[in-house]
Amino acid sequence: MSQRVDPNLMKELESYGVKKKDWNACFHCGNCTAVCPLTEQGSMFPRKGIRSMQMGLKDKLAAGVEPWLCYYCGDCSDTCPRDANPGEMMMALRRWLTSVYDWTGLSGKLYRSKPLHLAVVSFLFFAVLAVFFIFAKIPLLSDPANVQLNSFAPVHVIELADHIMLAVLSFFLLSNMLNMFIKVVIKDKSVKIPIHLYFKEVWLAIWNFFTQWSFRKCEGKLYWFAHLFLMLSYMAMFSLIVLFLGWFQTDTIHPITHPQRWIGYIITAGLIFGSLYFMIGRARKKDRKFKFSHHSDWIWLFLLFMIAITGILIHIFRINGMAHLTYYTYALHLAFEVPMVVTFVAFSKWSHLVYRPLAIFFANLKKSTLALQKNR
Amino acid sequence: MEEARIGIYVCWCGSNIAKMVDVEAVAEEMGKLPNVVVAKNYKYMCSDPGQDLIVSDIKEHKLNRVVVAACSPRMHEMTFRKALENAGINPYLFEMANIREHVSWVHTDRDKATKKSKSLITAAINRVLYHDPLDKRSVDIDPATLVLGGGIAGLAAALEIAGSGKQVYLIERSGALGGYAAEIDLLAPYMNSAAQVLDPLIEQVQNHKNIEIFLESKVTDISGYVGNFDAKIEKKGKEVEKKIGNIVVATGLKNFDPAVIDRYGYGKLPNVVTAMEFEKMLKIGKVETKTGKLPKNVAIIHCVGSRNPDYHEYCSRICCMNALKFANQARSILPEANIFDLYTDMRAFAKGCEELYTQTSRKDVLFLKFEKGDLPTVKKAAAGDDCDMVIDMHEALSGEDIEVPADMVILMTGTEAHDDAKDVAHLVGVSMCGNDFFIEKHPKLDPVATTTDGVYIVGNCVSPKDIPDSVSQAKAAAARILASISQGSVEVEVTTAEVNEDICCGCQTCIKVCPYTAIGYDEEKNVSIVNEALCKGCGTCGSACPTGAIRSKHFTDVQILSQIEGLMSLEV
Amino acid sequence: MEQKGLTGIYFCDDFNGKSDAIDTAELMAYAENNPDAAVTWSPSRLPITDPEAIAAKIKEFKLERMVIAGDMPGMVKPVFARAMAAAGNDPGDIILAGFREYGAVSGADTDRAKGVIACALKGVTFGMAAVPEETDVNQDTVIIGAGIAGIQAALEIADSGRKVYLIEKTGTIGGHMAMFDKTFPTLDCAACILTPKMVEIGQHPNIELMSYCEVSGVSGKPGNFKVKILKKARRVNLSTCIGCGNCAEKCPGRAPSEFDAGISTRRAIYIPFPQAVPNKYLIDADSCLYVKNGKCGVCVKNCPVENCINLDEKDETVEVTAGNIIVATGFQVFDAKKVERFGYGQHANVLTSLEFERVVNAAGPTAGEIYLRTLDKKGNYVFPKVGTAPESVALIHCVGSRDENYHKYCSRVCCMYSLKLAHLIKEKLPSAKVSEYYIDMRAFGKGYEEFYERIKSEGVNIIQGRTAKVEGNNGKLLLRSEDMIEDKLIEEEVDMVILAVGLEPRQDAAEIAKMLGISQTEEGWFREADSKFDPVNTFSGGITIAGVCQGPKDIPDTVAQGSAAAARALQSQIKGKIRGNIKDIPLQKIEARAKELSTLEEAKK
Amino acid sequence: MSFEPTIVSFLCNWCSYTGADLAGTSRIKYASNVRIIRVMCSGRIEPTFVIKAFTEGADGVLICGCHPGDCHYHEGNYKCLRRYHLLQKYIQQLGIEKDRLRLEWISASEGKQFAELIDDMTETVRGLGPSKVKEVMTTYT
Repeated sequence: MSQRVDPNLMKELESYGVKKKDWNACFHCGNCTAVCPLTEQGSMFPRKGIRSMQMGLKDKLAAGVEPWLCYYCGDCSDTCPRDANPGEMMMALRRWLTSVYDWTGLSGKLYRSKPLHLAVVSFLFFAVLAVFFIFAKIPLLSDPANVQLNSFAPVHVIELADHIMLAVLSFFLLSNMLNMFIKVVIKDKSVKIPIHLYFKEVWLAIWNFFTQWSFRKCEGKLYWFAHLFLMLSYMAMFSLIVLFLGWFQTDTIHPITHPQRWIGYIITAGLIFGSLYFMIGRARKKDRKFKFSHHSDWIWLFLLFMIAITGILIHIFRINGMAHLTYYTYALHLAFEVPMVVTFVAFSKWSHLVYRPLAIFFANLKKSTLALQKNR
Repeated sequence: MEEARIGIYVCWCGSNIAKMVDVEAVAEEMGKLPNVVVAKNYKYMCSDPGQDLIVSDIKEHKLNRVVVAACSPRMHEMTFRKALENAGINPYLFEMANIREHVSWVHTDRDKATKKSKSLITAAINRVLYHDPLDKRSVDIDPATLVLGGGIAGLAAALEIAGSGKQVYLIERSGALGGYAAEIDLLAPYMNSAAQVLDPLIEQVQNHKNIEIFLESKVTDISGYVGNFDAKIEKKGKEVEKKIGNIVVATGLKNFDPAVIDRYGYGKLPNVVTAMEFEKMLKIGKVETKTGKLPKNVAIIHCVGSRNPDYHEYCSRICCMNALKFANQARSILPEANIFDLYTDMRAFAKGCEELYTQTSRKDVLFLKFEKGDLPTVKKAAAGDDCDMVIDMHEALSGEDIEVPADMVILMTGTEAHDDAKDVAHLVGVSMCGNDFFIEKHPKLDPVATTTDGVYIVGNCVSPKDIPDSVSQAKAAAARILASISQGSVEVEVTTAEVNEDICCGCQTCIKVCPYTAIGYDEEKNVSIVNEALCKGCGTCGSACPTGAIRSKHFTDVQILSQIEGLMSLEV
Repeated sequence: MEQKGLTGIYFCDDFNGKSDAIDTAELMAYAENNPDAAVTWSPSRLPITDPEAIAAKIKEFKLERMVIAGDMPGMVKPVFARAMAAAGNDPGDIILAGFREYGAVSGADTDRAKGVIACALKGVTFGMAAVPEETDVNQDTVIIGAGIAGIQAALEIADSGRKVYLIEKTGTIGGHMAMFDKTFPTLDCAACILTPKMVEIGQHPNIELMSYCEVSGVSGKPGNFKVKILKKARRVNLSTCIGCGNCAEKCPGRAPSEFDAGISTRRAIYIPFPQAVPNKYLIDADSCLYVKNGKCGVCVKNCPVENCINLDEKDETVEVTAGNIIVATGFQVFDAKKVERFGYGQHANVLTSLEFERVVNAAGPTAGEIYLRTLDKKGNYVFPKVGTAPESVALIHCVGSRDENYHKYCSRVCCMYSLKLAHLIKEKLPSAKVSEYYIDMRAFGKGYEEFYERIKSEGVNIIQGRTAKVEGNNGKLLLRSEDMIEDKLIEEEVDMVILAVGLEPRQDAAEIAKMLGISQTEEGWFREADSKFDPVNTFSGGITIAGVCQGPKDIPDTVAQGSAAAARALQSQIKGKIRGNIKDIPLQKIEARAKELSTLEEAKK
Repeated sequence: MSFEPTIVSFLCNWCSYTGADLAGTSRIKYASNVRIIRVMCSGRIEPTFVIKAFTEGADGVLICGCHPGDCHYHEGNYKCLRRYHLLQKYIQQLGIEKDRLRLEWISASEGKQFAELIDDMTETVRGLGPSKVKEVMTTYT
């Protein structure tokens, strides 16, 4: 059955960051696909994606994983003869896909509206501060020399809150992932993936997740390193906070050789280095991939950076016995952390952490299935 | 005939010839041949002293034939002919033997090279014995010019010629000047107004004292040859005769009729329109469907009737740019509509056109590619659909089968030769290619002249082209005509063919082989007659003539046969 | 407010902010002060998205006529056509005042733009009002550039019995066409059809061929130009040189041969190619050891003619007068090194199309055999006398053209010459695999589409998809492209890559434009007086342009333009009068003339 | 000393003669056995010329014209081609080997090809040995 061409999709995509002067400029020369170091036989991008975008082939786009395979090195945009910026279009397509996987529709709303996203973030920010303001044990604050963080914010309470948040967001994220699985794999009638392949390919997916190995094919090793370092630091921070908060948040000050301290330093360094690298890049706008920034990019980086900064400040104030500053910063730290987790993990940029490896996983599955069929 | 007195001159060309050919021995031996009065060798025959040597020998020794053995005749034949002329004898009583390019530069054995030179010179001597004096001939050119067609090309040619003060007769089959350009509103790629430029042009033509316009007229007969044509012009039943020197054919094109292509539904679906029909809509600012609604979806289909072996294999050259123009204007008049452009290859090649393509695509025009043999189909939309028609197509750049919604479909119809092309070709004596377009004398280096001298073809009757290219061609023809008019006469080929009427049997074989239609037939005498104004001297007729009645001047049978004898008089 | 007239004017562009742009504010002020303009609008005062709103405004001001002014006002004309119709007016009463159309493109042309506005408000066309005065004309013509356009123009004029000075920068006439092997689509050999014309130029009594000369200055006015010509020291006497070549045999100076597009070497004393006109030697000062070091003189010793070579000859300047000047300076090819990812200059067998044109030419350095290029001992790329033929060749279209990073325009000839080259390769190496990578196949001329079909049927692999990169791979070349129609990624290994480089204006085009007082487009091509109806004239009287220097075009179109330019000169010469510069007509005069014409028009009605 | 054949060659003015000139200007060496006669067009070459050459003692005859489509006079080379085929039949009936008569297309840029052609033809004819036509003619007439 033939699909109807629908130019209106493009108008929708414009709110996800596709520039009008870009999407309609493409005259289909095929340069971007051929210049891309990651494109492979069978999974070719970005041109075909752009074509589907122009023609409004929604279903085809929703079922595609190609945008996730792109790490945005910018080669395609640099060499595009019509200055159509295919790299940026892939970026926007990833945002759109995130909203497509999200069945709640919240993701699309956050992406499409900068004021809404800012409002939600601000609301959560002040709400967290308010909670602290209401429940904080005021007497504790009267002794500025004695830092008792676990009394100010008892670790089991925070941990409980963490776990609740984890459960809720995991539900959303997992359901979105399932949604993605249905759209990409189940609905694709052309390939029937044998079960055993899932087990075979999952290891490769995990390897890819932790090393972002395919990313290394792109030009610019620093970019790969910054991205990987930021991602790993983030993952480490995430597991510390959610799984080992009791070990991490202590009132005892461990010696510098204690893993709690140096692990914390490395994570903080990764977060600060990574977020600064991307923020400076985006501010300078010199590098092709940083030329255009969506509001979600900025909010994400800003929150990440603030989390890292407040985190290290808490530590500095705490070991220096500055109780008040420690508590205030701690409150701020959580006030930055909560909106970041709530708005980004399931509904925005953070989710690419799972969608991308998943996409690579699915792509590999399909490829191996086809190879199997061919051998038979 | 007076006795032949031949002078032989062997050139050294510095050491170029002398190194490989014993020029002194050659000259000496040649001097012994009958009829040879003088045989000399000299360092540089082409130099002034070398030429002076020939001139003074002609005078002193009363030479009446000259042979120079030197370089290629392509290099210096003209030089020596001039020298002969200066000495007072006919320049055609001269022959050159090429002993540089064909001997000294290509051979390595001095003896053999010397021998070869001798045989080449002997051949030249044999040949020159039979040379006839030939006179330069020219025909007078009537300063008036006939321009067939009052379209943009015809107007440009007429103005260019009349601007120099010469008479032009402009013939137009319809009732108005301007041709297709007059029906066009804006011109791609710069979107300037056609009327604003064309109207003053027409006004200039109409008011020009040197241009006589014949509207609703046609030429019924043309006779004569370059410089001296007689044209019979029929204007509303009345016939006028005009004497003219040159003819510009600018009879233009016709638009392809898309009704013959079923799949586009032209004539059946009310909102499928041709390019010209859409042009009219734009001109009056009324881009509406037949029911008076503003179309929400406009689709433009390229290559209608062009690049298609079923209709015309050629590309019509102008439709792509016209389509881009339409897309632009449709966008401007319908800011909210979806505009689709269904193309095969976007041929935006002229100055400013690729830029227009870029600009157009940036105005949200969606370009969809179909493959040459895989055309889209227009059909009525199902009841309840929010569009009037849908176009089914295989989109080549995505590989998808898609349907395109449309409320208005514009067919970019190609161009084809005008209905009267055959009549015109017959009238003026030009040939046509398979597509009924006229054939130029040389597709590269002589794109406006034809094999008939004095007849020029310009604009769309030669092949589809846009306005600047048509105008360039019209002016190119004007240049040719102006040059000949201002000379007052044109030189015609001297070495033409001639018929010996006593031997001609009237078989007319020669007429069939002549590529220039230069040979006619005299019904009364039953012989062929060469029109020397048209003959180019290729000699094909001479070799086809079964009785030997045709002589190719300067390449006569006896000249060549005796040249062969001369060549073979020495062994290798 | 008092109604001033029945014409409204709308400015659709706003150039302000761009440097060196026409001052829109000044033009709007001019229109506002013009008694013919009832009302002056601009996008900020009247948005053009809604025709109904415009119609209402038209009614409000009781306008009968609209003028749309701007760079390309036609772009928005349909909106006004609809608005005029809706307001009950005739859409035919819309007049476009296009500045670009009349050559007003920069701040310096603001006065001309005003003239265009004044004419449009009066309802007369600029072309009719801005008619320069006629002056007497000198019968001689100077033609700059002796490629095929210049040759054609020269022959046209000289055949009418008038004197032509044909000025050529290099040592021979013939230009780029002389370098080609075959010409598309008829495949006739370029030399066969061009050399007779070149010989004709050399022998024509009315043509003074000035090869190895450059125009160094132009003064005077239309009809009577004084052209200063720099005769570069040829160091060989043109009238005594017999073209024997003894001098070059022993000459120790070497340089890349310009005629062979740099793929072979020539001596310092050389003849560009065997069929050159004039067929005389010349010394290139840059590679001559005597000129450089003051020591050598081998050529003088070997020359059989006395005093033919004068190594100490100096440049000299001569001056000629002419009534008309025809500019036919042609083009240069795009420098393929700029597109680094195609590897030109890094890999021996990545060639430009012009280089390959010489390889495949029977008179070229390989005598028409297609061999792979190798490295010589000194590390230079050379074509061996006998070598190995490539088994696979790829041609890449649009190198430097249709690309916002290089040239935005289409070079018009590359598609066809690439098809031609593919054919020639197939003809000479029938078993070779030949692929072409293109974006759009632009086969538009007479017989071109048919030629395209023919090449397809000859087994050339024609792929829609621009090649993105060429990389060296064990002596082979690896191409990466997307085949968009077959939907696959192509990684093809070939022996030779030919880059279809585009055409660009010559480096000295700006200098020539300045010298002659003609203008250039943004890309550097010379600007014609009217893109449609006057493709060879310029705004300067007596100066016409022909051939590729006006914009890329193929041989027949170039030849037609060469003749068309000649027509302009001939017309003035026969008439004895020539029109002056349009650009010099003062604004007041245009205004007055526009008024006069519109009164005449009224009277007619 | 081996047999040195004589070859008479008819070249059209526009392509082939120019091509032969190019061989000269390019100093490409070839066998000196060829004798060139210039005609305006290969279409001018009459069968009589070829027969005359053989009867005068030529061991081979070579005709060269423009490549198909390149003819200065549009189609003279096609006419020549037709005559050539007829002539081939005719000379064979006379007992002249068919390889003694040859038709080739040489363009103005094919100097090298011209030289190679002459060498090739010379060797072919040398292999055939001297033509007997003249001898027979003088014996019987």
